[in-house]
Amino acid sequence: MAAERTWTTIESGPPNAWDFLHPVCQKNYGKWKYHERPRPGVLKHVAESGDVLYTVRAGTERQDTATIIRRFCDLADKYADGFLRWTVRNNVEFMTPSWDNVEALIKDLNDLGHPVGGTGPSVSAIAHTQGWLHCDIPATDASGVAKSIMDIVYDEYIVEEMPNRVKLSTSCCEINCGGQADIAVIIQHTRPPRINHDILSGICEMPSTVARCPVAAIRPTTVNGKPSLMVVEEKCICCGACFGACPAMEINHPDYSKLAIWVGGKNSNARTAPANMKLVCHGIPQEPPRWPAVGTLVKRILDAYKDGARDWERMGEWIDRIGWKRFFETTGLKFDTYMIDTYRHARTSFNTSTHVRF
Amino acid sequence: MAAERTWTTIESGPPNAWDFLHPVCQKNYGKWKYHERPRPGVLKHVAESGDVLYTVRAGTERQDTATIIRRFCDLADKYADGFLRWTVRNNVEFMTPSWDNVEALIKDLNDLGHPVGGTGPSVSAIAHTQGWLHCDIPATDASGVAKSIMDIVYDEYIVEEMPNRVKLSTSCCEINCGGQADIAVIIQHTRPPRINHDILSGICEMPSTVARCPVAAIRPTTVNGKPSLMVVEEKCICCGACFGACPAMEINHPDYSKLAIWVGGKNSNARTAPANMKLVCHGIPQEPPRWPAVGTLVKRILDAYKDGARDWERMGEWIDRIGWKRFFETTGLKFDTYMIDTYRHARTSFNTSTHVRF
Amino acid sequence: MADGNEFQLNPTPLLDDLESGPWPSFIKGFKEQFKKTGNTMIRGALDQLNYSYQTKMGYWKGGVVGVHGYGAGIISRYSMVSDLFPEAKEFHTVRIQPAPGLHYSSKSLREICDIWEKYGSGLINCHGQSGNLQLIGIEADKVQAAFDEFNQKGWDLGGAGACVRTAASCVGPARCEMSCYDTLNVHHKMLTYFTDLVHRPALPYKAKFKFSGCPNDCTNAIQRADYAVIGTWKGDIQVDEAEVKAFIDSKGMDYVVNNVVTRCPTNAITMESGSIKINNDDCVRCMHCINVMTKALSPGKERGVSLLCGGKGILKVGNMLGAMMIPFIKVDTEEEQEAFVELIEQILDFWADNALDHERLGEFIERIGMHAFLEGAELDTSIDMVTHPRDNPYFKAGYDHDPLKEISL
Amino acid sequence: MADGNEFQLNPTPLLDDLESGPWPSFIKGFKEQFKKTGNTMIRGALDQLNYSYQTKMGYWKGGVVGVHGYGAGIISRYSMVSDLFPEAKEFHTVRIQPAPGLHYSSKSLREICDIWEKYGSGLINCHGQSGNLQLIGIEADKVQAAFDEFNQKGWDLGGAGACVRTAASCVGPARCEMSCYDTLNVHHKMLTYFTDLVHRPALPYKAKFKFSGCPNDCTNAIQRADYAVIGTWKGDIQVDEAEVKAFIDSKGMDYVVNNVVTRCPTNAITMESGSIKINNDDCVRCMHCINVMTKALSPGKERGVSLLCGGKGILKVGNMLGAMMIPFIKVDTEEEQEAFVELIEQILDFWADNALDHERLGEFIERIGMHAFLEGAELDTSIDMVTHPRDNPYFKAGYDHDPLKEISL
Ligand code: SRM
Ligand code: SRM
Ligand code: SRM
Ligand code: SRM
Ligand code: SF4
Ligand code: SF4
Ligand code: SF4
Ligand code: SF4
Ligand code: SF4
Ligand code: SF4
Ligand code: SF4
Ligand code: SF4
Repeated sequence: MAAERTWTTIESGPPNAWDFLHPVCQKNYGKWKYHERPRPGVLKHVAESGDVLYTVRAGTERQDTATIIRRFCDLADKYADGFLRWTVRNNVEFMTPSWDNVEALIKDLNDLGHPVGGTGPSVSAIAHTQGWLHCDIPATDASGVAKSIMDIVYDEYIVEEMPNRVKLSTSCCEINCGGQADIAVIIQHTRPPRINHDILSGICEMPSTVARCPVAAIRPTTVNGKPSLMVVEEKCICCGACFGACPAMEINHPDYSKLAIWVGGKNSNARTAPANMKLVCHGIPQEPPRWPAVGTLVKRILDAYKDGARDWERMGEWIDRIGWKRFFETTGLKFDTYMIDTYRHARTSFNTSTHVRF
Repeated sequence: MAAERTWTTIESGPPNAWDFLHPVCQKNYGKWKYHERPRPGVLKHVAESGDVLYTVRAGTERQDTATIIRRFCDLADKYADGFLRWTVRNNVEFMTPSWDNVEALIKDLNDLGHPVGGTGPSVSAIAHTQGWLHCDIPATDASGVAKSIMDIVYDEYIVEEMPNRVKLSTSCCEINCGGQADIAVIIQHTRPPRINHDILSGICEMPSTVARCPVAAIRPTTVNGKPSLMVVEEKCICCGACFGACPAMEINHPDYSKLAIWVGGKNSNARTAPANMKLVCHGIPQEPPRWPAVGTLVKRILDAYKDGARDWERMGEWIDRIGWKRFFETTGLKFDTYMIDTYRHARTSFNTSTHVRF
Repeated sequence: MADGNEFQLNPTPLLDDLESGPWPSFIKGFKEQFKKTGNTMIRGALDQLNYSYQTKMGYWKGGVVGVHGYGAGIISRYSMVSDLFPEAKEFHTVRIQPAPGLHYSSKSLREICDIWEKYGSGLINCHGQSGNLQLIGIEADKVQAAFDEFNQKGWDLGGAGACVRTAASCVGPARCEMSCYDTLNVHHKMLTYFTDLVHRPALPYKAKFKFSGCPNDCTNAIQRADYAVIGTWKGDIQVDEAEVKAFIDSKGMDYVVNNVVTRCPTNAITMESGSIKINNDDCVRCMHCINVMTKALSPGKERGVSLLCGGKGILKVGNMLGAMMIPFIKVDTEEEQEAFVELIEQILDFWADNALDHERLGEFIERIGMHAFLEGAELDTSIDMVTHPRDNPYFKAGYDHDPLKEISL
Repeated sequence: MADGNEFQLNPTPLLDDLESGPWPSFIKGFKEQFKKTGNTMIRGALDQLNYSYQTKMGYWKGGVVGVHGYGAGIISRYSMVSDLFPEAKEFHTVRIQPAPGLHYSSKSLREICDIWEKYGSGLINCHGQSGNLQLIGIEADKVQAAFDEFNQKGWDLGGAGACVRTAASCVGPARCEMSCYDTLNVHHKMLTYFTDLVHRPALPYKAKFKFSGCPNDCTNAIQRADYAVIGTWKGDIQVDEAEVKAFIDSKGMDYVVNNVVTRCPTNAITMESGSIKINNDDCVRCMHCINVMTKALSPGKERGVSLLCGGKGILKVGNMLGAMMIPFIKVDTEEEQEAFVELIEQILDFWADNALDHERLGEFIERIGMHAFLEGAELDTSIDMVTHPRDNPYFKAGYDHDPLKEISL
């Protein structure tokens, strides 16, 4: 029994950001003029007032700890007037009007093992998900995959030598909490769920589970006299949606839950409209703790992009120009028939033109 | 009773084209080098051999007669060594190596009432369909609509003053035998079919008719004790597909079968991939014999295109550049909610970007 | 109604309106034809058409009319108002297959006109888009005799109904410098091979072929044909440097940037020190730069065709454009052409054996999925078939398929 | 298993491998935290994680844990192998809503760390993409006390389950010259307004907001939010002619043509006598030219936001990008912001009242059709909602709708 509560909840919602802003941000709020990047990992914003503000960006563990965060707080106090922020890619940022602070801060960050970079045309930190550390449906450990990939692409985080920004993500099930990215690594199940009939009737909201299946492959049945569910194997597309609804629909498998690589996702509206990423490699086996095949392939794709793309071309735009055929050629990946869409709007991905490259 | 047959059919298929080719075409077959357009309606093809061949193109009635065709034959004999051809847009073409023949031929054609033109960036002849003259399911007379439109755009056929080629079509039911075009005029039914129960059971292959409906709106029923069909009005999208399967599904209506205008269809692969045309005006009433509203609107669209497009931009490409909003503004047409797709792949037409014009 | 005078038309006030205006008038033509021949079927048709203009409704209904041994080629039309207009009680159409490219000699056309005036109305559609010479207006009992006479002169019927249809091809090598293969010849080969299927409706539904010599696609093949055969090339665009220079000099660099460089769909053309450079690897053979600079540029030397499958009209699914099925195949020699015809037959047979009634090739592919289609038609998978690989993870690969097998790690 | 020494880790050979390499190692971090605090839950979690690395399977299952009065905000996790690793038997997550833009003072972060070490594991995700500070690892019976202490310091729980979720916003006007509205302020207003729905799962399914200051969309809003609020502008791009000249002089015209002129998605930029001209009418506000020439060009002066609806992940339908719903609305003043919040509520309510269970906004719009959606949510139709009008004729207009009424003929 918990002790008597003495506090009455205040449903305060999100705190207001104002008090957490660096004073130079407050002063020039909404009055910025342009920015430059004096070196990788550092932004220089110039305000209409003439004020200059440097931002230093550094890579983090993402799965952080109080100890790590307190260290960042120390740096913020020392160099950034007590303020810091996280970016949408889990990088930490410190701001200061002083170039001297910038240099000292970079040194401290590096000494603590935090790379400074991720700005401009670099490979920024990977957006990843919970994995075996916390989620209830993961088929891999996104954090481990992410760490392994970042170790490999580290050199591209600390320089700005890519044609344009490169955004990576990894996700630990097909749901893809990690989101669309220039290159993404995601679980791809290859077999229908095995149904755990022993527990199903006890824990399953069967109608919801049936409704969750996008291809109507789940049907009610009776097993050992108890109501249960069955899967029509020919129909099932191994998406795992049912597993989220009911833990008895055991989709995860150490061998049959594989990894797949997707490329060309794009969220910004710069030049081309936002685009979903596309499947370019599947059937990659689970190889903890380092997932070497994934790392090799991601690196290979990055190298090909770096080598072949023009300035400002994002991954997908580069491929649009050179064509998917050349993409597969230069990366050594292999296009196969399963990569042709067969889902609801498949027809809209058919090449209904003679536009073709040889 | 037909007389005894004396002839045994030879299933010859299409005749071979070779014997019907102009001698200069035969000589330089596959060895052409480039072409120019010395004046509207005339092409000059130059062969690797140095040979020159002029082509004179003229507009026809499309619904021709033996008398008209014999007249063309006379001209072919006189100026084109006895050869002539039809283009995919029902224009007639005569070829000759002699410029003198070109000039004389043009004069003769004009005297006979045949405009010379349709080449290069002009408005070529309309592709149209059978209409009330011959088809069994038409809701308008495509030939009449076509003639009315061509009278209005005549001046643009005989010059080359458009930004790029303009292809028109008209069709007399939603099936659209006339095909995709820069501007198309097509029947748009606005009410579900009325079912002629008196004749239905006698003539209808009911299962096929039920299967023909794209939205499963047709159901078997019994009327006056006889098996018949019914239409679920809320579901029906007035497509008329059932009428093609069964004449008792009376979709045609003098008032409720309206005309609609579509723009931006493109078949060539030049620059952009081929594209389906889009609905820009519907609910235009039937007004034989001249369909004045249609003519006015088609002309207005053409004028706006002529005025606003850059060289080489086809209708759809022009609109892609200026945006649909501006298209509706400059043509005075009105975008309405029904023009937003609600059919199978509707989602793929949503604007999933911030790309927008004000 | 006829007023006794054979060569006198009835009043058709609404149609008469269509005699005016600068564009050639089909009503004028019909009247002229009637006045010349006195064929009352024309008068009947005009009367009924005028009635349609009054009531805004059509009055033809179909039936079954054919020629001996064939199941298709005649479109039958019976008037639903023959009590009002008995002269056009029957008004069937004979579809005659013309030569590829719609080339004619005046001699052959005169033959057609003569026979047609003898048995039919004398009214003729010279149809460009879909190919047939449509001879409209004949009575059922004259059809066989008319056909026999056409057939003796070397003409055959075209398609109608659930069969292979009359094809269309562009003028091609006969007169066009863009032409990447012999459209006329391949058209002829293909349709001759499938002649049996043109005449006998033994298919789930219609099957159309169109042949365009290059991606300009002057026959609208992608949109209007189940089988679109379109010329293309491998290798670099041929460049005449002197003509490039002449073009830039005469038009100016602004024009070249704004009309050529910026219009290339894949940015394959870049501006380099005041001239242009084509990066052929990126070129998708759209034809645009060649169209604009016709003297300076031309298609590459290694030529063949692309086959796109499944184009069709709006019915049931919305307009479908053909999808790339065979990106490149050579069709120059007899052997190559035969191999190509066989490939097509493979596709056609798989469709014919498995499609639903009234299901066009495009609908069939969409329903069963491209993967099953390629497997069934025994076609090789190619990345060119799609604009991009799938963007959803919703598939189950074959259990014996190991995607990593062919990738070196 | 613990070997008696509280501060001694068990062997985790597979995880240890992740301590090497240049990128910061979360395993190193976890171990350090354990060594510092001796919190055995960390050791248990590491042990279980190492076991997952061995077996390639996950071992957490959900349950129900919450705080008084709220229905959401805690993600509960129970170990399925607690017999093997009893130290991490319970491993729940507390989701704390940070300030918009993920701005913190060191003081506030220290407070969080202190409280979290007191009640929980000390492990923290500073989550950028989705917003929450995720405090991972706490036992159910400590959750309420931890929350109370956070709440006293001004922190509240974030969303989880079928409710409005914690939002994300870009740095916006605080530091970005592209920002077209006050992302931080509007984010704050919106989430404060919907606080009740954040805490109580009363919706068909989750609803996410993201706020990006301009079309660069640095929060990935279009893809990751049911409600994507993105800054934009009306009128002409602001041009500093001197800086344009400086840019061209320094980069050269080839660079400008190949990197600016040819990259504009609508050919809105043309080359004119050696300089560039922006044809603002054709500009779709993609940001590219502004991004490249950041000193010379900037967004126009009249600023507001676009709202795109229906972005979401892959589940069931494949990834959905948000679709344009309100092309332009001003959100500068209090009144404008309130009107905007009301509009959103209108949409949210219509969805909440009519969607199926587990149906996200995007799926809902697709199922009922845009037309029915606009009608139900009482939104104005705009051509900006689609990339083009429909290309099929398959609709039935309202019987009282006369499309010609508003067209002058
Ligand atoms: C800090 C951050 C926003 C925040 O509130 O956290 C941010 C900040 C800036 N972004 Fe961003 N972007 C940030 C995430 C993003 C994202 C989302 C993401 O990373 O997941 C995107 C969309 C990615 C996508 O399309 O998938 C994004 C797409 C852009 C773009 C468009 C790039 C393109 O051409 O496609 C620009 C414009 C540019 O690059 O010039 C941009 C430009 C900028 C500028 C230059 C804006 C400015 O003038 O200050 C900022 C400095 C960036 C730099 O790194 O050089 N930012 N930017 C985010 C840093 C993430 C990181 O740590 O790596
Ligand atoms: C923690 C987090 C992953 C991470 O480590 O980054 C996460 C974790 C989970 N997500 Fe997620 N999602 C997380 C961001 C996302 C995002 C990205 C975003 O919001 O920016 C998406 C894509 C956008 C979207 O909302 O669709 C996302 C799409 C999903 C989906 C698929 C929803 C869909 O309709 O496609 C599910 C499945 C579901 O809801 O049934 C899901 C479900 C889950 C659940 C609740 C799994 C479950 O059903 O039990 C995970 C709980 C993990 C855990 O134990 O903590 N999560 N999830 C992210 C939340 C952090 C936070 O709230 O601050
Ligand atoms: C004669 C004809 C082929 C035939 O076998 O009958 C033909 C002939 C030529 N076409 Fe075509 N096209 C012909 C129908 C078409 C069609 C189909 C149609 O009209 O229905 C198209 C596709 C239309 C579409 O996209 O919807 C077509 C799209 C083109 C194009 C691409 C135009 C574009 O930019 O989109 C070119 C290239 C050009 O314009 O430079 C072209 C170019 C040509 C050239 C210049 C090729 C050449 O070098 O000889 C020919 C002279 C054309 C002229 O009129 O200036 N032809 N051309 C057809 C004449 C039709 C007519 O009478 O008007
Ligand atoms: C005559 C012609 C219209 C014209 O005057 O131009 C025509 C006329 C008819 N078409 Fe067509 N179609 C004609 C070209 C087309 C084209 C264009 C083409 O082939 O280039 C198309 C679009 C391409 C396609 O095949 O889809 C076309 C798509 C249709 C369709 C829709 C098929 C679909 O799947 O979407 C139907 C309806 C059907 O088959 O059930 C149809 C049906 C018909 C029928 C047979 C109506 C019927 O079901 O009874 C019409 C007979 C009219 C008559 O009495 O002569 N017609 N029809 C064209 C044939 C001339 C010829 O064969 O030489
Ligand atoms: S991607 Fe799947 S497994 Fe990973 S956190 Fe999200 S829901 Fe959980
Ligand atoms: S894995 Fe997906 S397709 Fe298969 S049964 Fe489960 S929900 Fe249905
Ligand atoms: S468009 Fe319709 S009515 Fe006209 S010819 Fe074709 S099928 Fe007949
Ligand atoms: S008109 Fe179309 S939608 Fe309506 S019942 Fe007939 S086939 Fe079905
Ligand atoms: S399709 Fe190509 S080859 Fe054929 S006529 Fe047109 S431009 Fe010439
Ligand atoms: S043919 Fe088309 S794609 Fe190829 S270089 Fe020329 S314009 Fe570009
Ligand atoms: S979305 Fe726009 S305003 Fe916000 S940080 Fe990115 S570039 Fe700046
Ligand atoms: S913002 Fe984009 S669309 Fe507008 S002019 Fe610049 S590049 Fe073109």
